[in-house]
Amino acid sequence: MSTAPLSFDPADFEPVAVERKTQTMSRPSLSYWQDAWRRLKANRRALISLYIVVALALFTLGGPLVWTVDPATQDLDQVSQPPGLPPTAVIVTPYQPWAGVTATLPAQNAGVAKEATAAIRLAEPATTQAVRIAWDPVVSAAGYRVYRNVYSPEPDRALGLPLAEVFNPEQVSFEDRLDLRPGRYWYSIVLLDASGGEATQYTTLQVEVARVTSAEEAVVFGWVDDAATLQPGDALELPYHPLGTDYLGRDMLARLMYGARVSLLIGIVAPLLFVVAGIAYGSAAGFIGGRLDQGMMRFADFVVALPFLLFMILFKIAFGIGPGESGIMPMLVALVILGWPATARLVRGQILQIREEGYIAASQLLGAKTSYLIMRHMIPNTMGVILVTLTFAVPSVIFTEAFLSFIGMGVAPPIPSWGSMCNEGIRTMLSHPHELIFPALFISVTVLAFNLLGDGMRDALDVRMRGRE
Amino acid sequence: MPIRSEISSDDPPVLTVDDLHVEFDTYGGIVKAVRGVSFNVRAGKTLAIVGESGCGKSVTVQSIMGLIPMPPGRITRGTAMFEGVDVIKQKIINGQDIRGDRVGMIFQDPMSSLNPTMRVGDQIAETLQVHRGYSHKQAFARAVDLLGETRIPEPAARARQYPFTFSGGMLQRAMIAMAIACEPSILVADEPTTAIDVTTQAQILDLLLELQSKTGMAVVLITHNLGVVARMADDVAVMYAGEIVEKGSADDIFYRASHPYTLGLQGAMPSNDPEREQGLQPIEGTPPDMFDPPKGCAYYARCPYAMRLCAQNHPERSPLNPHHYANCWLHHDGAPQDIAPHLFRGETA
Amino acid sequence: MGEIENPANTVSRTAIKQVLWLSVVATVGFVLLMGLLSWASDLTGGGPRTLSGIDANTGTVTLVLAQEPPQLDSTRATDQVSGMILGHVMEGLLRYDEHQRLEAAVAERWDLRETGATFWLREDALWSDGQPVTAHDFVFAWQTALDPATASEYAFILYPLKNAEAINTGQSPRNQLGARAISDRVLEVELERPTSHFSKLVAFPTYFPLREDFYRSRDGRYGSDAVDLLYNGPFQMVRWVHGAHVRLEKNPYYWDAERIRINVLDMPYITSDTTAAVNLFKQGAIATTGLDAEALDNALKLRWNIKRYQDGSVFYLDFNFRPERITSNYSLRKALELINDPSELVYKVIKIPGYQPGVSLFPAWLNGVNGLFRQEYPPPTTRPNVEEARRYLALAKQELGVDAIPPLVLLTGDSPFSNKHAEYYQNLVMQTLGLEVKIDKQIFKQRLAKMTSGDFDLVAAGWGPDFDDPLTFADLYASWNQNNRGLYKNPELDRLVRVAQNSIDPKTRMDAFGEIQNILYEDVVLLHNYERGIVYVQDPRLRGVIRRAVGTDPDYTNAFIIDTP
Amino acid sequence: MLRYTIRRLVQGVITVWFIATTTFVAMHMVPGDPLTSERATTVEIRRNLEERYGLDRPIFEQYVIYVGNMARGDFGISFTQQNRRVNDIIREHFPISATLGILAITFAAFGGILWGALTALYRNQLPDVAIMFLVILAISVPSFVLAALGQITLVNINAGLGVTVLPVAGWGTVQHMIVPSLVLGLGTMAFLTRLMRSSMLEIMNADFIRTARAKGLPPTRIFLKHQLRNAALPVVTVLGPAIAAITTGGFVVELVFAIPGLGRYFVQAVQQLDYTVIMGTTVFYGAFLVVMVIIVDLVYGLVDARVRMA
Repeated sequence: MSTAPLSFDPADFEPVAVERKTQTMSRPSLSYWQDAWRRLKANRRALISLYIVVALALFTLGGPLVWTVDPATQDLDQVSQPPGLPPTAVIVTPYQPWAGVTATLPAQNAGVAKEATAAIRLAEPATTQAVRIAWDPVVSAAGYRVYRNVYSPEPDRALGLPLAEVFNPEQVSFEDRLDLRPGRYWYSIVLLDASGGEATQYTTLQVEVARVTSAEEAVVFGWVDDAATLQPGDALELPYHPLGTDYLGRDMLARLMYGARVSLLIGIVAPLLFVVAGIAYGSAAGFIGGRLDQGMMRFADFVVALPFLLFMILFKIAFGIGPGESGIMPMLVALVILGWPATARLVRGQILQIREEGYIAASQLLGAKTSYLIMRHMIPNTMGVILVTLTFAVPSVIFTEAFLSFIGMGVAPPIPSWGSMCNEGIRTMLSHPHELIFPALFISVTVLAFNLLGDGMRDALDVRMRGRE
Repeated sequence: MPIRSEISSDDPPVLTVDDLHVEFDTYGGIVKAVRGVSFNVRAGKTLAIVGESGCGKSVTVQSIMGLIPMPPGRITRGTAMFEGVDVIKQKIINGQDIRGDRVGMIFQDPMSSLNPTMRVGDQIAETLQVHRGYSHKQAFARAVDLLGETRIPEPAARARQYPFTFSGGMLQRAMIAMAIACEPSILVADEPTTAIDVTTQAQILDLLLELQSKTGMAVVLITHNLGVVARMADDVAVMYAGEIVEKGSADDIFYRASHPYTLGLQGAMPSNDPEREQGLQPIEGTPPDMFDPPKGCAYYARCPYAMRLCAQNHPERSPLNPHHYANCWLHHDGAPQDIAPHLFRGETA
Repeated sequence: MGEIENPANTVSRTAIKQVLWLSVVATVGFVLLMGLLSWASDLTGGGPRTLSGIDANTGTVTLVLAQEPPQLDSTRATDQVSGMILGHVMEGLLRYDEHQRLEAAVAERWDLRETGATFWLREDALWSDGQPVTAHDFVFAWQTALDPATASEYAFILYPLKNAEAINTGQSPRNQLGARAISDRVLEVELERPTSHFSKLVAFPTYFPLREDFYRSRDGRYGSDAVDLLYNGPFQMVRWVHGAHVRLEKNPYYWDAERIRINVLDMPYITSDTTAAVNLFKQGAIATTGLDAEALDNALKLRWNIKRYQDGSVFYLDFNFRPERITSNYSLRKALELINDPSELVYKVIKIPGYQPGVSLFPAWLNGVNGLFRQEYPPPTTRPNVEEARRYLALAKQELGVDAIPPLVLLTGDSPFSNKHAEYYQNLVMQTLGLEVKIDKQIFKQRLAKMTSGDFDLVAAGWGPDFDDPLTFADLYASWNQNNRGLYKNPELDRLVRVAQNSIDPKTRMDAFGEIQNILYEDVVLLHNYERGIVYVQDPRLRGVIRRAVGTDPDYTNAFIIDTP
Repeated sequence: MLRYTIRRLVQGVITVWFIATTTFVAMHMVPGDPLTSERATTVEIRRNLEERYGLDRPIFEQYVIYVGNMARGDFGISFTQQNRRVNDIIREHFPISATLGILAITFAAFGGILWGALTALYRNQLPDVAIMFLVILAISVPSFVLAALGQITLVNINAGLGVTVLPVAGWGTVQHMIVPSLVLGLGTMAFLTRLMRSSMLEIMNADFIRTARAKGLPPTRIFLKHQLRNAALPVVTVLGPAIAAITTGGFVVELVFAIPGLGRYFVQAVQQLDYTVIMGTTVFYGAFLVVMVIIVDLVYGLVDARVRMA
């Protein structure tokens, strides 16, 4: 309140013919959907989800055009390779079977102590093709056992993997070709007595294995056009797998891209289908109520209780899916049948509550048809619960698809899907974590996008929230 | 319509609100809903706060009671002294939350103001259990009596039922029973009868009057219906665009209206006063947008007697008598006397 | 005046805040603590194993069972787990020692002749209820096994006995069987035809004894619970909680009890998940466990001593020889054989030590005339050769009169291992021959149904030995054998199988097996894959455990515990 | 209330009968049968087996016999599990799965409601975002991984402390139940958290909450008596089918923690086409589900009178 009296001249007091203009609204009036869209844009998290969805779409559709590696080709020299730079291999002649080394036993001299050990040596340079070791014969030995370890056996005689036993005393060599990877190995030889018992003494040889490949192999794998260009001794850079390779040496990035098609298609279409079905069924049951509601709900219980696996087999036959073909359609049908009852039950619960609200009665008085009532009034009010169900349906559908494909009722190999890649990755979770982490990461990102979008939409669509933002 | 008693002696005010400012952050900017409201409520008396919807009357009361979500709402200035304590800052007096105990409240839409999943009796008993430490049995019995006091038929049975089995009127009675459970010294009624048909409306208002006379509690009545004001109010404060533009006793406002907006309101109300021309004159235009409230008098855009200075200068408070004032330049000495004939300009003598 | 936070809100938030924050901090804290401890102890190399897997003073060995034993009625048992349990709680006329040589068991003396055998039972062979084991028990057991009403899948093991096949096919009553109890102690056996490997069959569970009165008293529920069984072996089953716990304790009535140095074989865990078993071993709760590829790296890191043995089974891809199937065309099969590289499969895809690249239907451990069969009759093999394979493919197209071979259907099971194996072959065939292979994955019973009806081009299959003689593999491709799912029909091979069945002269039999091996190679009847090896870890203080291809495996009857490794 | 329950039970019996019939028909339509074995058997033996299990009679006759037995509570004998009576299989293994399931659900419900309410209170602030990421991680990873990780952590802790804090696998004492039920309940807890958050947000600003505040009720009482009770309704509707799903879906956890639950019999039964075990487990699971749904509807009626009256 101004305290000092203002001095006015008389002119101030002339009446003013104020034209009767209505106050222009400084805030533009928005329709429900415009407001919803504006609020969705304003919601930072919803925006992030839109970016993720766009990125995923690009990755799925655009990806294979950029990264043109075929997801099915197997590179058995680079199995379960962690992500990293492409290794280089030295060209050598193709693998030839090795006759091994035999030695005539020296005359039996009693003086040699039973605990004598055999000196080991490399017969040829150690490569990923083969490691050929030989040792001096020991008279008292009835046989030899060869061990291999990736750690030094010292001090507690941890010899590692028993590769083979050699019982013919003349043969004093062994060729190891088991899953050889570039790096350091410790080979140990132990003497065996007649009954197969091991001596405690052992001799160890430390070996550095070099990565090699042959020109012929390069041609078969398509790394090079003709073998002539490669001479033994040249270095060849093997194909680059940015995200590493899986248990059969297939490129992870390519498999993630092709897997996205199946998983995103199933992961998005199936939940949408069965949530919509659930809403329709649930809201009808909830709204109509009475005997029909009871009947419909009992049918829902009936569907949930059926043995899902059994019916999957029947679906596959019903859809006439040949052996080894990808049955996307039967799987979609099965997933929808599996999914809708849960949503229906949830929506029905909400509708029972809303049915009592005043505005429903009011709208009925105005002659609203039931379908309009449900669509316009009831469903927007159950949007919160519906969106949560939708976002949770995505991962569960992806993993159900993986399970179905695993037992031969979904996607036929070699077509990958994120869920099946996850299942394969579990088996080597500790030794090759990247095979599980990448598919799981992509599934998480998809679920995250759906969650954020769900949240954003719930806030935007929920009129009550309108004034609160 | 019987007009309540004349202004009685100056009873000590139970609640004094001084210069209350409330703002809201919205996507469009800051809305200044209440711009410096001051009033006091006298024991045993009813103060009616009247104004068009959107003038800030509900916000005023609810913000004092701490019922608006903060954020987005904010009380930026002002105090509300109740029993020596500024309740805006401190709701707890000697360990008890004054709300529900010393101050009862009822709302506009009874249908949604009760918990749908709890019995009506339990919801009433709850207040007693919390504030008076009653056991559930004692509180429930008292709740049944309270329902009886608010004239609900077979209160014992009704107390055990759920809100959705009640009609609008009965729900409001239950709300009243809930609000007066602890014999509060103030009952705030935020448009209690708006959502109820006229006949029930009258019963609810009589109930409030009867309870007030019996318990001597002060009532703050928020309404936009002058008929309700005439029936209930001892004092009246007319609010427009977040400010009180005129305040006085019921007689002052009805017979000695001294602000063009109050006149406008009366014009928009049916009256059987023969000398008034018949037919209702609506007030042209719409209330100002509270985003950037007008610098001068908020009513300038719609005031038939607006003068040039009204646009830029906020009107001063012109007291007509110790209990009646109006914020309007027409009361200024320099203002012409010939316009606005019905405007009361104080006792000529 | 600053902004006044609405006191009401602060009050409502603080109270709930504390309650909810407490719950979140507690849960997240608990998880973090577990993760921290897990990480820290991982660093210290797994720390000391509380060795409860072996309890030296009570002589207890704790193990994990891969699955609940499906059938403990010895006349009807078929699978390996039931065979292992029965091998410990029952004993036949003879048994295998640790060097796979037959030694006396219930029979203390026996005489084998070309047309039959006589067994003299020992006095002190008793049942677990104290009554002696008599020759009648063996006669009753064998008759029951052959009785069509029992419908035992292993009845064919008893066919060497006189009239056995006739009884099993319902043509003659069960008492016509060529097995008679001359007295309680003497069992006379008459053979249908001279069978050289009969002695080896006698150690097989289907030949175990069965006491008639006890069997009848169980009215058809014999073998379904610990109380419904009678034991005459080194151990007896004292506790059997289905799906959860099997406990064997030393059988006091066993005649050779002092040889047994383990008192209790406790199996309180039943799971087929290798990782769970490895974790139990790491925890020290069990004495031994098998290892898969994942667990191998872990075992190396934890410096466990790892053991290996051949479980004696052979795995291969069977062709479908039904005329309407293109795999009946020799050139196509030859093309597929020329790109098949078992060593690449074993060394690069399976990657488990103990697995050997497949070269023959007859596994390496089989005995020949006097040495190993495969040393006396080395199997012919081909070196993978892609060009030649493509030539045969072109020849096949010409012979079939098609310009493109339709996709081949490879029928396989639904385990991760079979999945990887099938995908390897799918890619190999596509890369080398440009042929498309469709992988038809089926759950167990569907796969069997398709194998029987011939709804496949190739099927992943395998075979384990029933007895220690090449015949158990040799008759697989005989035209009358139902397990010949590809319906391969070769009169020469059938003749050779009959020769091996009927003669007892080792040289003639082994020559016949060698000849069969050549036919399978020349006619490309199957694509060799691998011979399966088992890799396992064992508590160093447990010694004398026998692992073998035929008979009870693992066998703890000779095991003993030493105090420090 | 009693009349309502009885009516529902009658409906339940009809539903279970439908389930049994459909499963029976589906089972026989699937190619292959329980008698085919790895090792092909002679025609003679196959005929005996069919006779013993009554498979030689026409389908309809088999059905009538089966339903007759089922009505007397006899589910027949298993084809694969050394002819154990299916009743025994269910009697011995179902309680274990049920205990695990109920423990998992209580953990999931308690955690879900608490965490859901917290994220609603702290909408769009740190706790809300943090918990959402945790939830997303929990559901984006197959349950097998969660079980395996849980077990490995347990093993390392026991090894680290040198004493067996919790057993790594097996069944018997309460300690055996803790980690498996935590792992089993994690997925459902994530779902309930989000569900609770969504319904809590809608309730938080309802008019009757404003009335409760106007009554000066202490915040915890408002939270428990008013907000929680209304927001929990959708959670209750989900609990029924969720309990049933967990009880049978525990196959992975039962495999990894070597728990003799009913889960493995479900999966093996279909793989082995073990007709009697399929029928027994499906009918029993159907009945259990129906009872669970009835209980949930009753509880729902208690919590929200509007539904009860409807």
